[in-house]
Amino acid sequence: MIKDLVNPTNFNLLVSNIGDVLVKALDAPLGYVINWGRVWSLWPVHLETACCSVEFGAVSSPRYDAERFGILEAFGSLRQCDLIVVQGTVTRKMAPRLRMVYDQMPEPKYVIAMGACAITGGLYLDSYNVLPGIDSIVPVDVYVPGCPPRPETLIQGTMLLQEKIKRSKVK
Amino acid sequence: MEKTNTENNQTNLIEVKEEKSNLLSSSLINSITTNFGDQVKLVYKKENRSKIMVSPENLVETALYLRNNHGFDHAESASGTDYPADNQIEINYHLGSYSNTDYYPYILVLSTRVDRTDPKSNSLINIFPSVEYHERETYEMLGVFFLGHPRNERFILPEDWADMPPLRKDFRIKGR
Amino acid sequence: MNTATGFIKALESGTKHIVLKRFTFRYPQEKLKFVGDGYQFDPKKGVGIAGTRGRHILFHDKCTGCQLCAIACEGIAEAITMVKVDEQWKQNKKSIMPQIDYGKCVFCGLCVDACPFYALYMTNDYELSSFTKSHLIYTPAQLAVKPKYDGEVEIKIGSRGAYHGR
Amino acid sequence: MSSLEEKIDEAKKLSLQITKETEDDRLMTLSVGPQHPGSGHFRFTIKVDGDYIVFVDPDPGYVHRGHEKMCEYRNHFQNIPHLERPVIHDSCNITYAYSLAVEDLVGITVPRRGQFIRALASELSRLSYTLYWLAIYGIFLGHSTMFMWPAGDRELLIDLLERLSGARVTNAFNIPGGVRNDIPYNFKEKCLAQVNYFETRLKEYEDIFYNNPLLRQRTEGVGILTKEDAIKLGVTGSVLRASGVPFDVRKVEPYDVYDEIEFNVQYMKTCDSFARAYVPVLDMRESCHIIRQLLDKMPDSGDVREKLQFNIKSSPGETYKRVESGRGALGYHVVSDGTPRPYRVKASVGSFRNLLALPFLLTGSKLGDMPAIYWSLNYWPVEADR
Repeated sequence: MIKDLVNPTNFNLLVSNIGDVLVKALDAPLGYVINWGRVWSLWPVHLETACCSVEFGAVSSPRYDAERFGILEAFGSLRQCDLIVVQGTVTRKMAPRLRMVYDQMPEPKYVIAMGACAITGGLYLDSYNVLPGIDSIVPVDVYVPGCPPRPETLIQGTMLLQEKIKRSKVK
Repeated sequence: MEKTNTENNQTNLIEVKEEKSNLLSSSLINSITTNFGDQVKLVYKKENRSKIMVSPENLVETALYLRNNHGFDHAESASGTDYPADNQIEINYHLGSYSNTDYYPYILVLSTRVDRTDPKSNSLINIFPSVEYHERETYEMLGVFFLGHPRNERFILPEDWADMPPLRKDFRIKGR
Repeated sequence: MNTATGFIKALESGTKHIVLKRFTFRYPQEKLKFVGDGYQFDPKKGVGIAGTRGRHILFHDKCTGCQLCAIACEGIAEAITMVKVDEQWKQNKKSIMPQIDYGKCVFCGLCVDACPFYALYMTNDYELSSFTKSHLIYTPAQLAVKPKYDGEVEIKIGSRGAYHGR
Repeated sequence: MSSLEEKIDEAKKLSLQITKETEDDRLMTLSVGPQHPGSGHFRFTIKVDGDYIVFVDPDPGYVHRGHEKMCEYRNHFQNIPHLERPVIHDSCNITYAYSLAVEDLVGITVPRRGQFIRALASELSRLSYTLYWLAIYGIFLGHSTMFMWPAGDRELLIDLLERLSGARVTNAFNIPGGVRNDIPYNFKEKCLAQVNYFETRLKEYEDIFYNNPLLRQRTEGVGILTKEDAIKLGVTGSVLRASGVPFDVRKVEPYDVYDEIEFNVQYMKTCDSFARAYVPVLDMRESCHIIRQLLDKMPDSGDVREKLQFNIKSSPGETYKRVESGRGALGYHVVSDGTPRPYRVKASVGSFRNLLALPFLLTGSKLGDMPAIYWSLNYWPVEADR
């Protein structure tokens, strides 16, 4: 009996079975904890693409104070960031830079398209230098409409994103 | 009683101001026309604004005269307008003065027309250093080559821009 | 000496703010109070009525399907398209009404200025964020709904600085 | 023998070449922006020799959206939401200039009450612009409180603008012919209270920021732009006034009701970065003064708008109208060919003109002084690119 157990193949099987059971048991609570951590520490990149940055500044201002939701603009490296708020128009000159910034960020990463220009191109439907929305270069999680959106709308958008993160499955 | 007095004063002041600006602009235009004769054509004269048209050869000479004798020391903007019907591009310099207090409200538009197929014009960068970026923008947006400008190159448009200058009238934007 | 007084003054003006009221208002729980129900326009007088420019509201019983709002928007954002509706109205023979894409709308309010029949106004509703682009397109039926908005705080100025109060 | 000498000579030459190369290698090229804390949507390449900047090449255009081209396909009213996008936090001023130009082309005058209201809106807009600029200047210099205070107080003025026009920043309020709507009920009292409170806050700014010895050390005597250079480079706005030229379009060429308002043109003669940072605050004080006068002198009733057709046709001709914006003189050169659409619109904006001073001031200064110089130029990249 004991000999059978000590037999390496059987032992490995047992350990792996226990491991599977443990992973299954801990998956939900651990995922919940990890997601909870992600929800309350969204660090946006400091990349301003256009004029919506004014209202993004207002979101961090004392009146709206986005730090209540854990959104603290990181002045450090891109490697620490997990959220990119595309603040308005993306021109043809800015588009490669936006993609470069997105590629440098570690997984998991989320994108909020802020303003009409980032969603569909907005006013610049016939401009020669503006992308018709950022869907073609980065995947978007939440759309925040307005030109520029009110700070409340952006906060509502980030709350939607937090809801999305809570429900997502941890890999 | 007092009120009417002040009102009168105000209207008088405004009249005086208008007279002054009229005098100023007519003396300016007179001195230019006496100096250059037929080379300079007056396009319009409004309150505090006037526009003169010169041929491309006389552009530098006129600008130099305006700077040295009337104190026009900077250009608010240099821009171009495309006229495909005349096959010409008009280049406008909006000249202003910070050193001559009389000319503070005054804007003199110095303009010239160049051929549209091969637009070349003398740069005013040595006379008004403030036109440097404006001329570079005009080169980019309308394709006017400024002779004597050190950097006739890409400025605002994307690095890989390969189309024609966008502010030309025959540059079509999508859907229009 | 000058340097020292400079530092002391800076510290003093900073520490004063410990006793002042906080300026932050707690957005999802509290909402701002605006002027009126939203931006409206009086075509007879030719001037607007002040109000916040949020989501539109469309009065189906007044819309004639004249497309003036769509024409006004044509050169701005092209957010308004006229779509067919199932309803039958006496004043709306073609039964077409505006449908607004908030992914394009810039909330300038010139469509409201263009409407000659008091049919299109703006409301205080601004909570429009969504997960997909298609949810941003509001059909005439969605536009007819009057939003519930109960903002109550506004800026007050008291002896302890500016704050948000009822 | 000779071959040895030749070899020595060659070696000497080679070593000379090597030292030359290393000298050139001392110059290091740095790219600042567009993803960089403190450059925004703008990039410039600098070459540094040790700690000193020896070469600067600005590279704007990251927000170039082609406004000037797009204006040619829209009528004058449809242009209003377009043209305010370059500076959304100073939108009332930028539409003011275009409205003046269109009114000049069409040949109408705005009702007196409308003139007062749009001057009021433009002053509020100027204040909120300057506060945003001050907030960014504070955080550029590492002063977090100076980001929080102006950004918070800016909301007082944004709140007023929202009551007046309905939008927080993109107001689309000043249009050809006047303003969109009359002032709402109870606006005057609210405006007076908030502007008066804001003025008391300006004194605190001086205590914590401008009289702060740390800030003074970083900005005083840095980036000196003398009067002659300022005139030569054709800069405008607070940059020009900090160099000792008392030029303000509201004073030298009063538009609308500004000839009835009493105010002083604020300027300083120290020409350094501190002066460029301090002149806007002096301007803000004057603006508060102007707002009180405007509210006081405003007629109690009357039209606010000269009703124009949506497709108004202007007479052929051209015009150049300018106003004083938050960044200096802002002019619109509008050419019309008699159709409802302008033939050509050219904006002469303060930011683009002040950009010329950036390479001039940065060359020869220390790398650490870059933030203090760059943002003191009152430069808003979106406006410069248009």
